[in-house]
Amino acid sequence: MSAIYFSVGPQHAGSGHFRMKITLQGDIILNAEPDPGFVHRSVEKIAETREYLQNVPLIERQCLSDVSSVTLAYAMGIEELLGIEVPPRAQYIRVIMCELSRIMSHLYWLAIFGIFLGHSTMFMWPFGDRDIFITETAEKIAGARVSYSYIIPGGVRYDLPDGIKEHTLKTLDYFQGRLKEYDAIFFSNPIFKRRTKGVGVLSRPDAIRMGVTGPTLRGSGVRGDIRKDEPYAAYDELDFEIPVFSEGDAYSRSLVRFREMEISSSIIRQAFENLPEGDFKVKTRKKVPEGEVFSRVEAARGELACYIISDGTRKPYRVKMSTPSFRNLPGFSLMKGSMLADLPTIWMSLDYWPLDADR
Amino acid sequence: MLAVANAFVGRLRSVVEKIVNVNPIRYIVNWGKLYSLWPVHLTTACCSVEFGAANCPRFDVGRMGVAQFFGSLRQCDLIVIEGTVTKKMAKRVKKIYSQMASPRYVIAMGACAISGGLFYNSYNIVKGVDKILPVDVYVPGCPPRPEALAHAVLLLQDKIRKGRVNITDGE
Amino acid sequence: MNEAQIIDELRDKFGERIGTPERLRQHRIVVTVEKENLLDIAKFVKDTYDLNYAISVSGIDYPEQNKFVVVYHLCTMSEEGHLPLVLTLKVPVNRQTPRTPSLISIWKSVEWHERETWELFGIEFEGHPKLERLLLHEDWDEEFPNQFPLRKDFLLEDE
Amino acid sequence: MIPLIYYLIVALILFGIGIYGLSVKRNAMRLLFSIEMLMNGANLNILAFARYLYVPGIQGQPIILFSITIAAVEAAVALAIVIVVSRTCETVDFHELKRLKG
Amino acid sequence: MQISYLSTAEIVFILIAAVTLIAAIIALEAKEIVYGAVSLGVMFLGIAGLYILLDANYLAMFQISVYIGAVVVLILFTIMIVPREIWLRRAFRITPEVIAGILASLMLIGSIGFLYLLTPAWSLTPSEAPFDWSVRRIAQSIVIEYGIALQILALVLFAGLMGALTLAKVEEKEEETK
Amino acid sequence: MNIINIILDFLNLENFISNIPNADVQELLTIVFVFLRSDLFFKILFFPGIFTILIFVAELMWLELKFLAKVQLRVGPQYAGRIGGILQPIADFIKLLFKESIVPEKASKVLFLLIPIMLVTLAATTLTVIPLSETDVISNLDVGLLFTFAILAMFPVIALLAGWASNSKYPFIGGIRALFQQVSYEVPLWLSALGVVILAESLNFTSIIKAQSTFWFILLLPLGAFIFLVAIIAELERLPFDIPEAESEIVSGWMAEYSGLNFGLIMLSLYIKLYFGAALFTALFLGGWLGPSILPPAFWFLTKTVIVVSIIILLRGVLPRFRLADLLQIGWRRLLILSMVNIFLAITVKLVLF
Repeated sequence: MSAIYFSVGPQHAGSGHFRMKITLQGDIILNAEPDPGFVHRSVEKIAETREYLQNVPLIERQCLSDVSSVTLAYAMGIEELLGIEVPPRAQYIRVIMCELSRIMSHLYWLAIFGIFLGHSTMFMWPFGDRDIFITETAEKIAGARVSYSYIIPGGVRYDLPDGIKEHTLKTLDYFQGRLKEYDAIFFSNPIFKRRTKGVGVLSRPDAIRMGVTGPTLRGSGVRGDIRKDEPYAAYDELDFEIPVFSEGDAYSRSLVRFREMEISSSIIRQAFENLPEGDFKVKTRKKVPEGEVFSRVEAARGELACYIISDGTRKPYRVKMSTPSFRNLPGFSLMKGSMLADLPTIWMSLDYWPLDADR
Repeated sequence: MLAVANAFVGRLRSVVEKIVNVNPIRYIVNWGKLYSLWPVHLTTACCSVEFGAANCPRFDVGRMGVAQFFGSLRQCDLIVIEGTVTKKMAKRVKKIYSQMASPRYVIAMGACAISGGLFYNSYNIVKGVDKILPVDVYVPGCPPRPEALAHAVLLLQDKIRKGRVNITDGE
Repeated sequence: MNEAQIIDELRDKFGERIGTPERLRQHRIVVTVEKENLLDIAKFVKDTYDLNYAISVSGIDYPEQNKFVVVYHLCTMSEEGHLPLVLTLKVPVNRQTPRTPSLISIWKSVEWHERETWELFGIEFEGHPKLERLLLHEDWDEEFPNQFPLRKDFLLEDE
Repeated sequence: MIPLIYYLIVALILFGIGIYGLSVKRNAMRLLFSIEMLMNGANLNILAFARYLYVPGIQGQPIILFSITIAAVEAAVALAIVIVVSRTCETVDFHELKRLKG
Repeated sequence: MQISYLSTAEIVFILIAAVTLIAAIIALEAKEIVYGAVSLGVMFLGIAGLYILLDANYLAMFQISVYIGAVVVLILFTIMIVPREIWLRRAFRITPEVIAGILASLMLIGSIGFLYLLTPAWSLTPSEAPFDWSVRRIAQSIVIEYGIALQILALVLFAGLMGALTLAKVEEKEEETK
Repeated sequence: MNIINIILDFLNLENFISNIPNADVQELLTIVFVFLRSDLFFKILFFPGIFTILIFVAELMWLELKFLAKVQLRVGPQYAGRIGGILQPIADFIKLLFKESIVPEKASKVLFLLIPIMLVTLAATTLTVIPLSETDVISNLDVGLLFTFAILAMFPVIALLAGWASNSKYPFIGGIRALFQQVSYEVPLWLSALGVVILAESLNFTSIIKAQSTFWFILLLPLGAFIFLVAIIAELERLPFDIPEAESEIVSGWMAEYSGLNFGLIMLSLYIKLYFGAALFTALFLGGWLGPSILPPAFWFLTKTVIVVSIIILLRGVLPRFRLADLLQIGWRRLLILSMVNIFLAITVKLVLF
């Protein structure tokens, strides 16, 4: 049978603003080449033309499903350049927002993963639960549904509203019950296991060599997590574990994310328990002293690094975002040799989010 | 032979169009159209997050017939431009629009799709999707709330309800 | 091994060839190398400090100094996670003839990053297997011939 | 009622078409078509006789059932050969195959 | 003059027979091999229709399910997985070969048709003897009267399938070595 | 006696005919009217025939949307039709009717346009042998079961042809997948039905259902029922076996290029098939129309069918899609062996009970 060449996306029920060039022989993918760039909006270039604070809403647009971590990396960089200490209350609020953001991002991933495998209920449920997080907590804290611009250089924009702790804990209680249902309907489903186990295996040396990051890395047995390795915000005062699975297949990658949702819930609980009183932000200057800084955080999709160069003016000289999705791009080579039906599985198990990669 | 057939079909079409536009029939046809808007699977940028949320249990635009997951773009009749259209995507958007069967409707969702929004001075985007497609409803916001999208669907339905029925075979 | 030791060791080993290694803060070292010495030094730091994990490759444009700088951020990924040290490798490149050796033979993961830097800055990486359009649209060359968007002389509309 | 000769003539013509295909066509698939036609013509013939000259106790149908089954197996084998030949010789034209033999 | 109308059964018969024969010709002469396969399927359906007219319902269903459900499926499958260029599309041209083929088949038809004229076959109508063509009777007949044939058939089936599988296997190995 | 007769009596057309001078035309029209007055015509057009099935199938579509929405904690269609969006399928159909039907330029046009018609015809043909009650059956064929299988065997061929005729890559892959799927489930489907045939000693649906008057066959052959359900879901190309039309992999498979009315016809045929598959299961294993005689038999039949349909829809809500390779493995390695066991069980039951 001769090879068929076709491209998956950008209009494809199993894609979005992204294209794969596939060469197919029989049911086997001979070659799969990702073609990103459909949402390249030149965030890095525009960031050079705007002031430091104006860049916060701009930069968070590059990853709208995980805004807090992106803005946190940027804010941490500027704080380091300015040489200011963020008050502990703000640090804890940042942790809360980042973990909420992580849960929401993973729920978003779960929804898309579900529908990619043909499980329409698994598309609806996580999206519904994500909305509960949005409306019950995130919107109450930050005042917007998805684009908060809440974490700014120097702290956070507002203090927590009254009664948010009870609200959030109630939501988390509900969510924990839901996670069990997800497990029952999706993760323990034999068909799901059949479709993901042994699919797209990424060995540990390969994972490091390719430079993949985040849950993709942890699914291959590497305990790489910036929250533990280089603690930022208030992570060094909280007690949590990093889920690691060593099989390196799509199943272990998805289990990592699934376990992370539970762990994030417990981190939020601890953060609310230990939440100190005090200021929630400090004054900053508009002019940032000359210098360069490389700050990194653990976003939902992996290690997100922000490299800022300042020339002492009100605008950054260069902002480089090294985003996890872009770094997971080499992972698409896992598709070579797998079946066509495994394409969505491998794709989504990498949690590739084109906006994040293209910037 | 073909010309005769074409002329015959053309005349038939105009007759059918006349019949269809008589009021009660027109109402029924438009009623069918407005409650069955199947969107294309096209996400152009970050508003897809809120478009997904609009489909989810809390908002559920499926109530208005905007059914999720209905096959390929040949069968779809609503194209929701979810956010920024980059120049690379613009070509594909145009192509996708031309591949759809008429009647087809366009909702421009988000500030970026309307005018370029936050990225108005970027080198790689199209400033407003109306430069390449005829837009029926604009939904402002960055990103718009799902309620806004639901409202846009209602507006579109209103527009369809009042519209004439065209039996065309495309441009 | 702390930062000062690494700096000393690098200076001992390479002397003049390595500029002045600089300690930004804890766990952050900046090393500037000329592109002629890049492959040697890259191999050395990879083998000696086990910097097996390239985080990012970025380009910076300094039109006043008539140079680009290609920046490699490198760190160590062990089984137990990242080590906190991040070594920044800066390679100045002439602005008129922007060519520099590709490090793809040392870190495979820089492939996509270098391709991106090539596209947005026009810096050619010698030895890179596939320098093709990545993020920009296909008609870029017709719309902006010989222009690279992240260079400082490429102006956005309202500048 | 329809006379027996009608069925016989249809079967005969079908058989003739099959013979024509076998003698003229070069494409392996068309040859297979021709063989199927021959079999079907023969089956029709048998069944027509079985129905019109019915003697209790003697059945035409089992024979046709067997024949159909054999035809299916034969088709499976023939198609497997066609696939193999098309892969190895890049053609399904039997005349060309002859040429390639030497 | 008395015009003899055709009976309903005859009309149906002629329609089905015409469809069958035309489909058979198209199957051989269609340019595109897929159309050929489709019209072969139509021909099988037509034969099944004739079986129904002959009161052999079970056989007709068997014909449809085996020929269309298996043979046509296999043929189409083969056509699909073999690259398109291999199915040479030759327009119908009258060559000496073709004329010879047509003559040969016409001679066959003519000679056997002449033999039919010599027999009383052409005037026969269906036998009036009470006949039992139910599935039960066929089954009994197969098992009791044709038991040995059935077993041999099973062996043939097995051998045929094994042969087909072996061919497929060989081909897989070849691919591996490539 | 039935509606048509009442209407015809009311119109009093017989008088009209008798006034026609030409005897031949009179004769012809009389034949037509006799046919119109006959029971068969009523059956084809109204009761178990087209009209009932269309309404039933439309409501099956609605049921699917609504039921699935309930599983997913949504509302589902709400505004089209006042009561719970009950007219949603009709709105869909009206829209498809007035939508442009694109024929791709490279497609084989004749075949491409024929396929929807062939699909609907075949799907409707299967319905003629399904008895809603002892009398409500269009054609009480003695080899009814075999007939349905013969028709069912043709659907994948048509899917393959649709994929080929579209001359496009995704439909082509979808067509090939449909064929593979048929190869893997067809044998278990036949063999599991064979168990029923052994018990009922007939291929006729009416006698099969009558044979279940003491025990429904699902009680005697639970294994066979399970295999049959799995195989029939594969036949219907519904989740978890909707491999030939997997949206996230190959857009919508073999029907990706169809639009407008053509697509509407395909949808219609698929839903008729859904009804038919459920009806087949009901007839073979759930005792067909058998039930307490308080309500008419057809009611029992349709109720059971709706229950089976609901199960099939529920599976769509809770299961992801199989891979093709998995399906082949299940079909040949598991279901085939199980159906052999099932035949053995059927023979045992037959020897013990009857």
